[in-house]
Amino acid sequence: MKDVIPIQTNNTETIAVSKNSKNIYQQAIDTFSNFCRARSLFVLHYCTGCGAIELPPAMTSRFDMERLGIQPMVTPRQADILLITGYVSIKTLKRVILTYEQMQGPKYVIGICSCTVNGGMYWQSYATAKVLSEYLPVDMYIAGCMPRPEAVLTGLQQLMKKIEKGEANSWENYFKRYDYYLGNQQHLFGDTWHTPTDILEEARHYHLYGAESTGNNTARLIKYTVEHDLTKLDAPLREKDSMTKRGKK
Amino acid sequence: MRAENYQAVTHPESHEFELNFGPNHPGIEGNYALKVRVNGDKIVAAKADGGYLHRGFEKLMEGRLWIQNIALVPRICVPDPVPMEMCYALGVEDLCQFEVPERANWLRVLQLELSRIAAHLFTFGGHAATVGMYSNMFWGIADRDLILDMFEQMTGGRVYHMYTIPGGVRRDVGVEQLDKISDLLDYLEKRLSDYDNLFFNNKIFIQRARDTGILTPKQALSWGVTGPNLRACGLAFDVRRDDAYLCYDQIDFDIATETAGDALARNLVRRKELAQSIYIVRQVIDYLKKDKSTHIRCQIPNPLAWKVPAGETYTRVESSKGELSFYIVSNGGEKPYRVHVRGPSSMHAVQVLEKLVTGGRLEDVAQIMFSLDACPPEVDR
Amino acid sequence: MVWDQDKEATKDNYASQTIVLDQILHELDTLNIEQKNNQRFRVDVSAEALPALLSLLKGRAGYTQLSAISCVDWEDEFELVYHLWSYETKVLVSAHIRIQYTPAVYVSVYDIYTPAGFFERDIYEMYGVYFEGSPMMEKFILTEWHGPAPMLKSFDTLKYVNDMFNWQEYQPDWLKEIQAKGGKVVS
Amino acid sequence: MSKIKLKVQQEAISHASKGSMLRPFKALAFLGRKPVTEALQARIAADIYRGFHLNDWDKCIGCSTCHTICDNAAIQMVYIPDLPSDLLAGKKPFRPAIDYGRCCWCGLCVDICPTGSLALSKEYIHTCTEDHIDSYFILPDPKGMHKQPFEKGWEKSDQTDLLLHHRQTMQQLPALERIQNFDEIVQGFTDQAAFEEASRCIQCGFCHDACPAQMHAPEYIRAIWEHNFEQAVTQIYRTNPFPNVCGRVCTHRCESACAMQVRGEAIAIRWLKRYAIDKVPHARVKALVSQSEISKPDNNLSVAIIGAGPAGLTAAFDLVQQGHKVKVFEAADKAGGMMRYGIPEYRLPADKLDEDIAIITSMGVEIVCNTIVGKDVSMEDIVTEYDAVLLATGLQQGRSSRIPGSNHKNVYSAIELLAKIKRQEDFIIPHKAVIIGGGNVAMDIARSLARLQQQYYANINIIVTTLETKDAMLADDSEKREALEEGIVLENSRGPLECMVCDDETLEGLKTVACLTVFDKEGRFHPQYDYTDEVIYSADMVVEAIGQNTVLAFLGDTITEQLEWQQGKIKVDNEGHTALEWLWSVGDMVKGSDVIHAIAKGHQVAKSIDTYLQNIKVFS
Repeated sequence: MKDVIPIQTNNTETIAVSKNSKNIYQQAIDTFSNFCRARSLFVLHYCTGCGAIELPPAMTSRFDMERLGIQPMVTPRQADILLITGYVSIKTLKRVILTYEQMQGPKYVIGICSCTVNGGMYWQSYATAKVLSEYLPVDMYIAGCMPRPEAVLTGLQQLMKKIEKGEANSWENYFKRYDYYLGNQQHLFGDTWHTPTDILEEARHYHLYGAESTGNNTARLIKYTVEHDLTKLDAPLREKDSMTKRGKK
Repeated sequence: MRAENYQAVTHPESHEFELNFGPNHPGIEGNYALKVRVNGDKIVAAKADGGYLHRGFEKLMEGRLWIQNIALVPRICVPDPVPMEMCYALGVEDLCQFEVPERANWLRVLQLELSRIAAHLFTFGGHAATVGMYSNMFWGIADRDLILDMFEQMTGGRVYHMYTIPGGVRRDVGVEQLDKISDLLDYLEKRLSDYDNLFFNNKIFIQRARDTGILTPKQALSWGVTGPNLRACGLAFDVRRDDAYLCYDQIDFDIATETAGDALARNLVRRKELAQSIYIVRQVIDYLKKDKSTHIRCQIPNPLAWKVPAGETYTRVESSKGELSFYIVSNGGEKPYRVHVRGPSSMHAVQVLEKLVTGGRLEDVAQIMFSLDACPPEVDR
Repeated sequence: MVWDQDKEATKDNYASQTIVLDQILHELDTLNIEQKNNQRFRVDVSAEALPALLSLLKGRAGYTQLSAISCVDWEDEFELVYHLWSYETKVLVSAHIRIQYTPAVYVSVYDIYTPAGFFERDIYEMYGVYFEGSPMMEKFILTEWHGPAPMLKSFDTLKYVNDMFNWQEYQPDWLKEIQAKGGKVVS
Repeated sequence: MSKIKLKVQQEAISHASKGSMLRPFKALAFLGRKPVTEALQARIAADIYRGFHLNDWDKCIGCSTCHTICDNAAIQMVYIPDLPSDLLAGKKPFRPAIDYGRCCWCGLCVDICPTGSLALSKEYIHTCTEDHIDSYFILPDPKGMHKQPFEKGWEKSDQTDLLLHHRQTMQQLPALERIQNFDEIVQGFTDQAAFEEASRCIQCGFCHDACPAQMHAPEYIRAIWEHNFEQAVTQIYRTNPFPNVCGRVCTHRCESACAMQVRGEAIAIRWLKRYAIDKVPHARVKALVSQSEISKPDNNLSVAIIGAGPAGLTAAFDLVQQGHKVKVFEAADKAGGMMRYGIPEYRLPADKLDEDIAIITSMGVEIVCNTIVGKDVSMEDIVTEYDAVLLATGLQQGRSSRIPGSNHKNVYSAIELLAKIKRQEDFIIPHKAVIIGGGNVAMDIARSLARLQQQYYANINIIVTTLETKDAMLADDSEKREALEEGIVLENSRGPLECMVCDDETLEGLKTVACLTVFDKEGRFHPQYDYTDEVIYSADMVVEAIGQNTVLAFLGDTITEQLEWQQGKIKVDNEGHTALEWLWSVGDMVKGSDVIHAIAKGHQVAKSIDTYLQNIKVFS
């Protein structure tokens, strides 16, 4: 991947401005909500690789994740945590990205096993992605091949601490530096890669739209969508809506 | 904007929808997908979609030394990794003409059968969850974990043991450890009645599973069904008996069978196999305690200078899911020339699943998949 | 005991098996049988005669299960190996054929053995060998792969990976310290 | 067992039981059971758990075998300048670093580690954020990943060891048989033994670094393992034109550096070399070597080499390959120097040496024997006729202890006597002989004399007196062992005092005293004797094997004056260049040692001469 944009320093300007602008009540509310948020986490029920085999023990009676307030959740829209349990094949990575984009902020990604860090066992494999953080912002890594349930629990507790301190903000990077992530995704999936979610629109919604949100890669995406008449990003849904309405008539 | 694979919902006027069942679906076993066409909740057509767990194992194995592959093979099937190691080791031993010490063979049977128990507990735990019976899942997984503890003490790893290597095993198992396993077996045997009460005799389960996903013996044979799924159709075929490997010809056990061929029968076969496996492990423990030999591995060449004589071999092992085979070709080099893995689920999770699901109801898809014990990583490799 | 009887029975079967295979040998002239052990037979057959052999084995000798089809890339030709198992005689016959490299096309045996569908599709995806007559020739595992058939010996996966992906570049403190002293990662 | 069987059969599940309304209350019984949930604190892992790596830096020798075996390329070797490095002892300043973004905890690195320094601990928890991803790349030490006291988990044991620690046995003549004659003792590897021995090699390359001539031992061992003997010979000839000699009598520094000898026996590198060269027919070796010739145009520059020993001939071999004309002047009747006249036949048969020399001459080296410089040809003629001159005369003269009576006619120098035996010259074989010295030459002469005694008198009576203790003796262990087997008596810690001569001028014996220490505090040779402890060994021959000197009288006064001298030796730079632009000096005469060192020096000096000649060519 020779043409990937080098990792640049995070553009923290927006966040600094927003923090300063908060008054004391807002800050108190933030602290409280972080406290609550850390104690009620839903893990998306999606097993991407072998590490998933240690999740059932972690979730059920023996290691009992629920005592930490963590539960599996079946839909991405209600989940807080995306566990990447090991290697992600290119085919899975697409689904992971689709899923991740559907999750609502704040959202956290945990990379489990060696494979998410540097390719792991499958470093020679043509079919798996090697460095997960090139495609998604990752909050926490848990080492092991695969990590034991105890390690998974420790990792989750670390994440909880991080959330409580208000430091688990990696998800904001996805909006702030969308161009970087999109570029890496395009390198892997081809220039026509696009997802149903309009990230730039969402970035504006979250007030996270920054200088690095757009660039050559997003330009390529926008060009593609214009050419294929997909300017309305949620076009399929609207089409469907209109169809059902017609049906009703 | 849509993903390339994101297929549009078909026109509603046909009353048929195409539904992506997985890969991100709680009812699917592993990272796998079924594209089903439904009319109401009736499934009109189904098509399996795999490759989410594809790592190119066969390619990777061609690029690694014979010894290095012992770390790679167990990862082909995550819930039941021991038969993978075993099958690979058998193949290499066949090519190299190794004479494996008797004790090693019994130790391997110990591993294989414990792994089978663990995998079965995991499977009907999962199956129970698909019919909404979470307690059984909790029990199954907690009890399986006790076996993983044994594995950890014997092999140093909970899930991936990498214990069986061509020529023997990597470590011996002491008498104390055998006693611990013995105690665990006592416990598991007591638990079997709990499972019966909670699950196998449970009306809800029986009503859901009976007559779901029926396989006739004829269908089963022609679709290449193997293992517990085949035995659930009344056919008492088992690689351990038919194509005996290791010391299975010296071990007494029954081939568990059922006749109905439905999801219930498949689970009952697994339930019976649990008892049989416990019985086998007890025999193995008896043997290992009496056996005073410490010879657990034949002399293998220096791993860094190890050429396997040219030739090809087809080895078969009965995994918890069915017949697992490796076709290993060596051209006399330091690395395998070709390894072909035939996972049992490559039949069960694809053609058989597609056929069994079709005509059934949407709610049964997960149940059928779990009753077939389909293991997607085996399919994708 | 039960299993002892089984053993006796299978011993007889091995004998009868050789007879059945011998008979088939006479019917197909391009056949070469090699017995590897009691339960393994290797049969080398010409590509044209394979479907006939499979039909005969299935119909007359009870080889009901197609255990697997393996493909081997010998760089100038492909070897296809059909592993057939008989539940009656407990014998595995591996039928080996060689087919040309380009165009890599062979006939499907889906009609004789349904499981062939999966294996043929797999070989098509991994090696690019097309099986005429198979109803399952669309992609399954490599639906989102646009490169060459990856299992071909000519496909260098390591090179592909190095071209396609970045590796994690670690700069831990201990390494910086060692580098300051003139040390480095050497291999 | 039948009981168990019965139990299994009884366990049929009855679906007929309808149960009762009270059945759900059975669940109450579970309240009394022990909960399965574990405490939130992580459990202690099993005794052989495969957790994060530990590495004992004192044991680790930096051989990088773990790096080679790792299937995930997770182990990288790091060069750490602070660490001690000793190539001769097989210690390199490299330590493995492990990438937990790759590792799969298979433990193969532990099982293969030749030293047993690597182990896996019971520690298994490591989490980090994206900012600290560098913490996934660690340099394992005994303290553990997070410097917390976790015990070792998966360790190396004899059961898990994947390496083959035992050498293949070499066929040797038994003592009783070999003492009868001068037949070669070592029989050479069988094909199977050589293959097995070669397959033990882990290709760490320590032997290459320890070898004075930097021989490509890993490469030729690998080639032998692959049954590619021609390739092996080609690899050997890259750095050594005396494979037959070195395959037999090399001091094998490589084997003491071998990583395998840490926990087992070193690879028999010397015997493998011998096997390879024995395996390829002589004519074929000739063809192979001539193929490797670097064809440079003949530039009409010529080199004279004085002395056809290993150093001189190696230099000649190299220089010929570099396109120069080379003529070697040898005083003796045959080429080979000490290899021919200093090494007994039972260790190095002369025909094997002839083979090596034949290859060298076939490359175009001209050797003129029976030509003594200063007598048959003058030094001045050589200087005017040749563009460069190399002195490689070696150490021809045995050093004397100069004790009283050492000038008796029956007191010989070992080197002189060995040559006599080799040339089959007549001399009176002693009934009782005493050897002074504890090096390999002492062993050679003792064993040679023993053979002669056996042949003529059928009775061996030889005493070897050494200053050093038995363990500190300079002779190789195998030499010592074999000498003892052959009936030679070792008298350690004895200092020679006097060769006792009777009134009738016959030699009576050697008077010795106990030797307390050999070296003084500064490490200089300065033996201390206890004169009260006196022993006389009766003998009719005393042989002094205490070192050799060089004779350089032939150089003539002019050259001798022009040269710079240092402790009686010609002073040379690292490349063997003397103070005179056209004169080099090499071999044992520069630094007394063994064949392989002489070969190494030969290469070095050839390179230096070549550079000089290239320059001449450019300027002319």
